[in-house]
Amino acid sequence: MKIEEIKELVDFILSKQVEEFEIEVEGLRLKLVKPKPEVKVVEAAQLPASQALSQEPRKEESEEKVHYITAPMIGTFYRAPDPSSPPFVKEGDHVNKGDVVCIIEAMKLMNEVEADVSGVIKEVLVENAQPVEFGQKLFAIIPDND
Amino acid sequence: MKIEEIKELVDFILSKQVEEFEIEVEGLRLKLVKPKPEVKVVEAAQLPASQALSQEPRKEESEEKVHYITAPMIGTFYRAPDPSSPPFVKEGDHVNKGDVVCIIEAMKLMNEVEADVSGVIKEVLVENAQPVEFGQKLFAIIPDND
Amino acid sequence: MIKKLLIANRGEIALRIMASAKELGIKTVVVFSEADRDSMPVQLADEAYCIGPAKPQDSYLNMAAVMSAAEISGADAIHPGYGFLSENPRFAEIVEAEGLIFVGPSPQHIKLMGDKQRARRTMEELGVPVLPGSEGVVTRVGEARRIAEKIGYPIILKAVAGGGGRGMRIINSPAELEENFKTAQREAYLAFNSQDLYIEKYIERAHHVEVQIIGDGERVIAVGDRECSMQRRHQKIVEEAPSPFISQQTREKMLTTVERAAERLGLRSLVTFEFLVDEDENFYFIEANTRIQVEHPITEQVTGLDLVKEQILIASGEKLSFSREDVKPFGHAIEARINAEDPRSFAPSPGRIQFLFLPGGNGIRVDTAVFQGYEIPPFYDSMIAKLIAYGRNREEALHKLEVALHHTSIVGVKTNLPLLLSLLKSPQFRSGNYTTRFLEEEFIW
Amino acid sequence: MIKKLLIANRGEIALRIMASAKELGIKTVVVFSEADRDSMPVQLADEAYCIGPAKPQDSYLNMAAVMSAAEISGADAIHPGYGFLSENPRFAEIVEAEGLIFVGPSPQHIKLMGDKQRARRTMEELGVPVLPGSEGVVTRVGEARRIAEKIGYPIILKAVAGGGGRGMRIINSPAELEENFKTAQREAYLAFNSQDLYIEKYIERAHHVEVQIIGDGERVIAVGDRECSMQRRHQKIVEEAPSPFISQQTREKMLTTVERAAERLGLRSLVTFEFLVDEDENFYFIEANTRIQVEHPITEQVTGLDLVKEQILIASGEKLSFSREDVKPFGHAIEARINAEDPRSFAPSPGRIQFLFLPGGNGIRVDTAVFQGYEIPPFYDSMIAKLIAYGRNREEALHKLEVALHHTSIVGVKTNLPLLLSLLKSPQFRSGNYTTRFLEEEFIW
Repeated sequence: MKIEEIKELVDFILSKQVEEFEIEVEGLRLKLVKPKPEVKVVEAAQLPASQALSQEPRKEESEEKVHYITAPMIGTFYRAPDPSSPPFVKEGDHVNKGDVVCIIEAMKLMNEVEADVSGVIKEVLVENAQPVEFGQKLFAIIPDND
Repeated sequence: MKIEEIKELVDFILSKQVEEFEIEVEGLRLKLVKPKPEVKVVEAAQLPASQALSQEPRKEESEEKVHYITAPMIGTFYRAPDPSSPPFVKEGDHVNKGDVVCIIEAMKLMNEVEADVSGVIKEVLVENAQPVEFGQKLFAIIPDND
Repeated sequence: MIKKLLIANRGEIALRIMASAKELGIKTVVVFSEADRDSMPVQLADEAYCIGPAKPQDSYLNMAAVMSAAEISGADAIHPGYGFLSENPRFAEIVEAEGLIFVGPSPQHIKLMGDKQRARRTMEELGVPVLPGSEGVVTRVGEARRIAEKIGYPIILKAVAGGGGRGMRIINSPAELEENFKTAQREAYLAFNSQDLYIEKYIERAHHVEVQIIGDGERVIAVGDRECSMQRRHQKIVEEAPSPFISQQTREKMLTTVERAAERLGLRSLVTFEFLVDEDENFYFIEANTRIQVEHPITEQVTGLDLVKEQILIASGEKLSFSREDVKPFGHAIEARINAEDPRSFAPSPGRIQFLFLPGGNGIRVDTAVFQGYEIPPFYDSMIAKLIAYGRNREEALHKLEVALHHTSIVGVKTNLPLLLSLLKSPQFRSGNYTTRFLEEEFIW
Repeated sequence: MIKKLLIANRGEIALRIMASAKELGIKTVVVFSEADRDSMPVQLADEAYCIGPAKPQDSYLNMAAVMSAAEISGADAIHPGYGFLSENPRFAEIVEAEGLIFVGPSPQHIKLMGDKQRARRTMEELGVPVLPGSEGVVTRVGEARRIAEKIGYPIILKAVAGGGGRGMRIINSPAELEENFKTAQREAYLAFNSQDLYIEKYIERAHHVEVQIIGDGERVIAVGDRECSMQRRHQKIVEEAPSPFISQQTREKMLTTVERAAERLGLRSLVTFEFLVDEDENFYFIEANTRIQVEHPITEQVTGLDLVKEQILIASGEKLSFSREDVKPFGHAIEARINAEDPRSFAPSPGRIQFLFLPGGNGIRVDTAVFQGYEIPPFYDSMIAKLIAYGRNREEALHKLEVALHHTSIVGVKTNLPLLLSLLKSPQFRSGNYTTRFLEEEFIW
């Protein structure tokens, strides 16, 4: 195992809800103990429920500031105004605040969703024509530095 | 085992209701402990019950080492062998291990209770002729320094 | 048969409906607000969709969002529970227009019962006694005076668009009428955007007794009555089935009268007819609720029926599974509503439940969705659990409820448990003869 | 009437007894071991006394300590619950000798039923069918062979001092008898300090059906039957009332037979008569339990009776409060015992409950003393809750129980919930025709 791989593994473990981690594999022995958080105590009682309930992927935010455009309503997510058109935005595109980034169809009404910040689309988080809940993350966007 | 496989395994375990995980198989040993913020919480949750339940006075123990002689059975506590006799011990008395310090009457049987350490009686915690529970503190005693 | 039921509600009633649906092999979908993400209904449903922020207007009252969730999930029916959209005829219409089943009466019936004056006239035409009063809207004080003289004081001025106890004014004399009529009109306009008033005879010592019916559109069965006089600001707090006040004769008369009228209307689903009963056991229709009631469990306990299950079956197009003769109420049931509120000031007490123990055992039923560690959100009703006690007679039910309340432990939020215990101990409650004024005006603790 | 009742037990049954006592206005005292200091019975009783360390021998089985607590508290009666001292005739004698009321049958009856061979003979004399077998103790293999030839193989060798499924050996042929007789004697001696054996006909496909009686010393009423064939190592796990296997005719015959015999014996309090029922519905008495049973709630649900309350009233000297005609069982009830154990290995799983949600609503009764944060001690039985579902028929009860199990959430310890859910889904359980061998030998999941 190369040092890069070890770093990757350590980063990976640190990004998880893990308190202690030990591994021995192919000549590697690694032990990792995270400091114990103190603040979260109150939330903890809810923990079993929350864990089971959470329907959003627990994506780990990297160092760079990421902003999410979320669904303003429940409905079906469309990346383009109609099936034959290209998507409003794709990864790597720069959008300005107010640009339409997708459509959410609800009750046969097409609702345009606008970017609420300017920046570069880092990731499109929902597949085209998929249902989305209220508040669901649709796009990860790296805001411009002002 | 590749790092991707390790990651997959870790993710899998974390997705489960697992608190601790250890495996040793074909050259791999892996241990993983999830954070347990519950510890405090659960105790806090129990607190109302415990508070309500606790039947012993929450005496503040002072710095000096205090030992308690507790009731070895449920019954009625008597400080003297009979109503006309003086008490076996009183506050300030020195007792040796094995000295009879009181009687507990249960089912018409008189059970002598002996000191389980040598020392000075600091406080008699129960009134004469009062019922005592199993394990209830009867005498506070400051053990001799050996 | 319904295949997938969307439950457009939260809390204990969402779980209650879910249980009956699952029992029938129906898949369940719940919609939830952001405040309810960690709730039991969300955890226990087959599917759950967040439909908006915590505020009811933005989520549980947001028809478009509920309908979108129905579309996305492929639900073929919607159960509205109680409150929220349950008595909104427009919502029922939309549901049906989208080709889905609305678990409730027809939109027309919801609309009819929603218009208090029209409901009153219709019931009168169908032979159900209503309070003496004006034929319709009263616009001038002179007209009001003539009606008041005919029916006798005290009277009550009611806003046509009011309801649930709001927009009412009690008048004891011609002088008071003169003084209050215009003010009442103005108030009604400000509160409900309509100054229309009507007049009813006011009964000073009234019992609130209601009759539960279930209909399949053809046949209607009145399954029993409930005493709901224990209330504060028109919020019921303790309910009993059957009413300990009315005689068997009055009971039979009420049930038959309601059953006949409801059948002539062709009512479907669960509907509750609320009555005022005076001290001579004369009963007068006030209004009808076209939805499952909070207090439905006490009727279930004395009849052995599962009202929600029947309601879903009927919505699926089935006919009533039982006959009038199958309903043989036995024993007595009392429900106590446990609210997270200050028992003296009645101020809501949202927050986290730090310790919870709920009672069980012989004769005890608990309907709740809360758990230890649950954060009661401040956006909704303060009711967190219903304790229902059943006994072979009223005395037994009362004692069982009292013990059950003693064996209930809720730490972390204030609750009305002390009030409930005091109420149960009061001689007037024990006597079974208490009016709607008891809790607010007579009870001292 | 009893004024102060000491409950010499723990867990759910302590709470269950406490509720009935409080309902009758009786003060309650519990005794507890050091391991149970933070338990709900201790918190909810009027008085609570620690009587010893965690180990049952030192606390709940310590007669002197229990009697001391009774003396100190001034209790005038003791309820032993089930297990622990409940079927110890010596304890019942001591209680009565001290001038206190023992809530149970007379010490003589407890003693009679504790001697399995004597109980069997007595029942036979009273006209209750028992399994063909030896008249008394069989000491030699030759005698055993003659009896076996008369009643036919397979037979079962039982230790007179055994019980609860221990000290038994099934014999299929004369050769096996020859081979096993002495070994069985030796084993009996090692296990129970007595080598006495007796012989019974062995029924290969047997149902375990029991009859609940209640008597006041003069009159006895058989209040119903229960199917308890779903068991593992003689530990029941799911029980139903009434038995789905036996016909109404057999039921009536069993109840009448038991009722008559129990009345001739002059039985007092609650007693359960256990039977083996073969495939042709022949029933044979095995033993009688002289205490409240774990599964008593299913009988309560279908009859509307409160058995513990009746038991306390009878102990207080009252006569039965109802007649044979008042007992009109209706509907069906099923109980599932939730155990803190590994569902595969059945290894107990003590520990702290980190999250708990128990179901409620229509038809669901929960009997438990646990709560979120509770530490299940390793010293006692692993049963932590009983879920009881009631329906108008078996189908409905079964579906309600299934939903209730789905709506149960216990985190922190292993439980048998997965096993219970699989069992309920199995075609054989659904059919209602399963024998005592089903769970151990036939059920695959």
